[in-house]
Amino acid sequence: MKYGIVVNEGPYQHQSSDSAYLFAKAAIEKGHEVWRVFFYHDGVNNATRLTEPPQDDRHIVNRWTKLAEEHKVDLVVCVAAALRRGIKEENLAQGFRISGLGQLVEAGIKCDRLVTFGD
Amino acid sequence: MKYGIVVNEGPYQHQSSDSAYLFAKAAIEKGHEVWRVFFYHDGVNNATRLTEPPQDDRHIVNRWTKLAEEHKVDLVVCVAAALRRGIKEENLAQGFRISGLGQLVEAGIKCDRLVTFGD
Amino acid sequence: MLHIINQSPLNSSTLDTCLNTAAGGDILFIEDAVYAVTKGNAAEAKLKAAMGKFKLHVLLPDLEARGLGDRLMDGVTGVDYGGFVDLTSNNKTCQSWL
Amino acid sequence: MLHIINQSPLNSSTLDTCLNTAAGGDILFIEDAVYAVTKGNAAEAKLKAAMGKFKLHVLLPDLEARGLGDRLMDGVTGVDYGGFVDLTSNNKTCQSWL
Amino acid sequence: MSDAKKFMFVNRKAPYGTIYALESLEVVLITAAFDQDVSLAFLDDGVYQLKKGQQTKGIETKNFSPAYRALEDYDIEKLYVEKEAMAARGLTEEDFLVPVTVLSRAEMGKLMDEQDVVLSF
Amino acid sequence: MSDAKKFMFVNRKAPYGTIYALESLEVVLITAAFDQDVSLAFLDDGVYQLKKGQQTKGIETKNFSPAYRALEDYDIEKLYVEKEAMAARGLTEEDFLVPVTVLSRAEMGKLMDEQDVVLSF
Repeated sequence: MKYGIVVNEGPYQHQSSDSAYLFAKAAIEKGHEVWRVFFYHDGVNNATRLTEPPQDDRHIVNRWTKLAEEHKVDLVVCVAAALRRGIKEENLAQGFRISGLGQLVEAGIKCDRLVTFGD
Repeated sequence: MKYGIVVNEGPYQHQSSDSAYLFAKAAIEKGHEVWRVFFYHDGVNNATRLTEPPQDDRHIVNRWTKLAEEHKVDLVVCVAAALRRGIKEENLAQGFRISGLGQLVEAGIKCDRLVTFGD
Repeated sequence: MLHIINQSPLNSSTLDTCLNTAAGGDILFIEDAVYAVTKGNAAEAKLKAAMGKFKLHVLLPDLEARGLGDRLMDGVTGVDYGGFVDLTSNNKTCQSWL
Repeated sequence: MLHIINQSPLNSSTLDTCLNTAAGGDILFIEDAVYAVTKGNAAEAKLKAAMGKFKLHVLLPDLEARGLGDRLMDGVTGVDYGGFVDLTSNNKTCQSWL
Repeated sequence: MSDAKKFMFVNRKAPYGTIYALESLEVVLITAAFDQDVSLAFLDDGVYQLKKGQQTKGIETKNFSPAYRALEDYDIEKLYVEKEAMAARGLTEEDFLVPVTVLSRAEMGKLMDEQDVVLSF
Repeated sequence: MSDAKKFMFVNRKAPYGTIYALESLEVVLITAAFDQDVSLAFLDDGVYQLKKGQQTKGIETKNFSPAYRALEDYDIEKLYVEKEAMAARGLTEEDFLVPVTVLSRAEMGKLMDEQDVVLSF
């Protein structure tokens, strides 16, 4: 099946980004396609290339980047939400792209399933 | 009186940063000193210089910067929380400085009142 | 002590815990907690019962933002941000029930 | 439909609203919602009552993270992330009760 | 609209305390622009989003509630309010900015089951 | 310690669902390093922070619960758990990682009133 995933909260503060990532990984392992992950609200903060978590903690941003590279997952950051929160091309991590809300609606239309993770 | 303020949530997503700012402004208008505002948890996201809210919306980051400049308010961002979330010198807004949690404890010790805003 | 509550009473257990635990003093309702002190809200009865133990205040700018400036229940004092500051200076300590 | 709940039952009204509103189907408890399906939690009785209408599932990695892997109440199925995926593919739609 | 999907937006959060209500509305408008079948459901504190008379000057924040009135211009007319949520908050239909359809919990649950995509923020 | 202030940390949130519990602990340790009088209060879902047997491998997140055991090394020994919160969650003192003092709600409220600084996250 073709999956879309929505992430509404930033990394570390809430578990939603972790849950979304582990869900996406499991879906791929099951042979499904994760077509797009859309980052909305504070979820856009998952896309900053500047995070430096402690050595013994998971690196949430890099995990997303790696997933995108290995499985061609389209990581889309909402432009309006990103501008409000200070996410721009200059601090955008690899594997993410900034685009409009239409990309979320398109995921809802084209995907067989859309799963939302938030607070 | 000497006030310390703690902000635990990022701008726009929660009202806590707005409430903290309006409280700080009112305290200063009443003749109190706002000695320090400490940004913790997602509160560190108040310190990014990259936000661009819509024209008809308030600019939360710039408001803090202006308050710091006009009233010598010490805006401190927790370094550990900031590294986790991608706030560093390179994207730090004017008027903020990055330092350790000791600055929060010091505010608790030295201030007559410590008021926390969060979720 | 000043107790500051910022969560809606019908969405979160915060109000109940504060009322059941705190020894008394002032309570200030801000942000989404202002719904608690509006007429007809399901929290109304428990707040009336708490008025003997606590003095209740609400941040008017937050109440007005939510379109409920004319629904404040009796016995609750409305304050602006200046009044919020006064509540914190008149009490030795304050606690935000996050 | 698959209903996904992620809030603790004693801190938020989410579980109550889902149980009262949803027409039936599967419910999956994830994140802090896993506390709802642990023995001795105050939500236990209402979940037992809901078992006729809903099929209950819990995300085991979240339950184990919270040290409650051995407290799962009877009648609730434990799943891993793969099982979570299966629940979403076996239901035509899913709704996260945020 | 023959191959349109049924999108439902479930709103359970109050306005201003958090940004979800405002940013959710932005998705609603875009979804309508894609010619999908759009419904809005208001449950729990979400019913407060529709309250008349919001005056946000005192919190220095934009009053976005007029946007609910603009939904009609985008042909978004399916606004459903849960009856029990409204009652628990002392609100009546007179309190709302826009005309809504009031549903019982059971009716709301049934409507949710008929959707293709359910989004909540 | 004569001019130390009484700091109380009120913990009302469960671990892992959000980061508050973990980042709160970091403040607790620093406060002790400043030679202040530190108390920790666990109410509502906060009591879950102290649950034994946390195994976080499955969520790929660090298990920070051993840090509660380290509090003793910093001379932080005032850990108070609200009795009613514990009971509503089916927990007993045996379930906790560290020794705690169980207080009734009324006792907890009284203790809060005796503090100089109350922090909650």
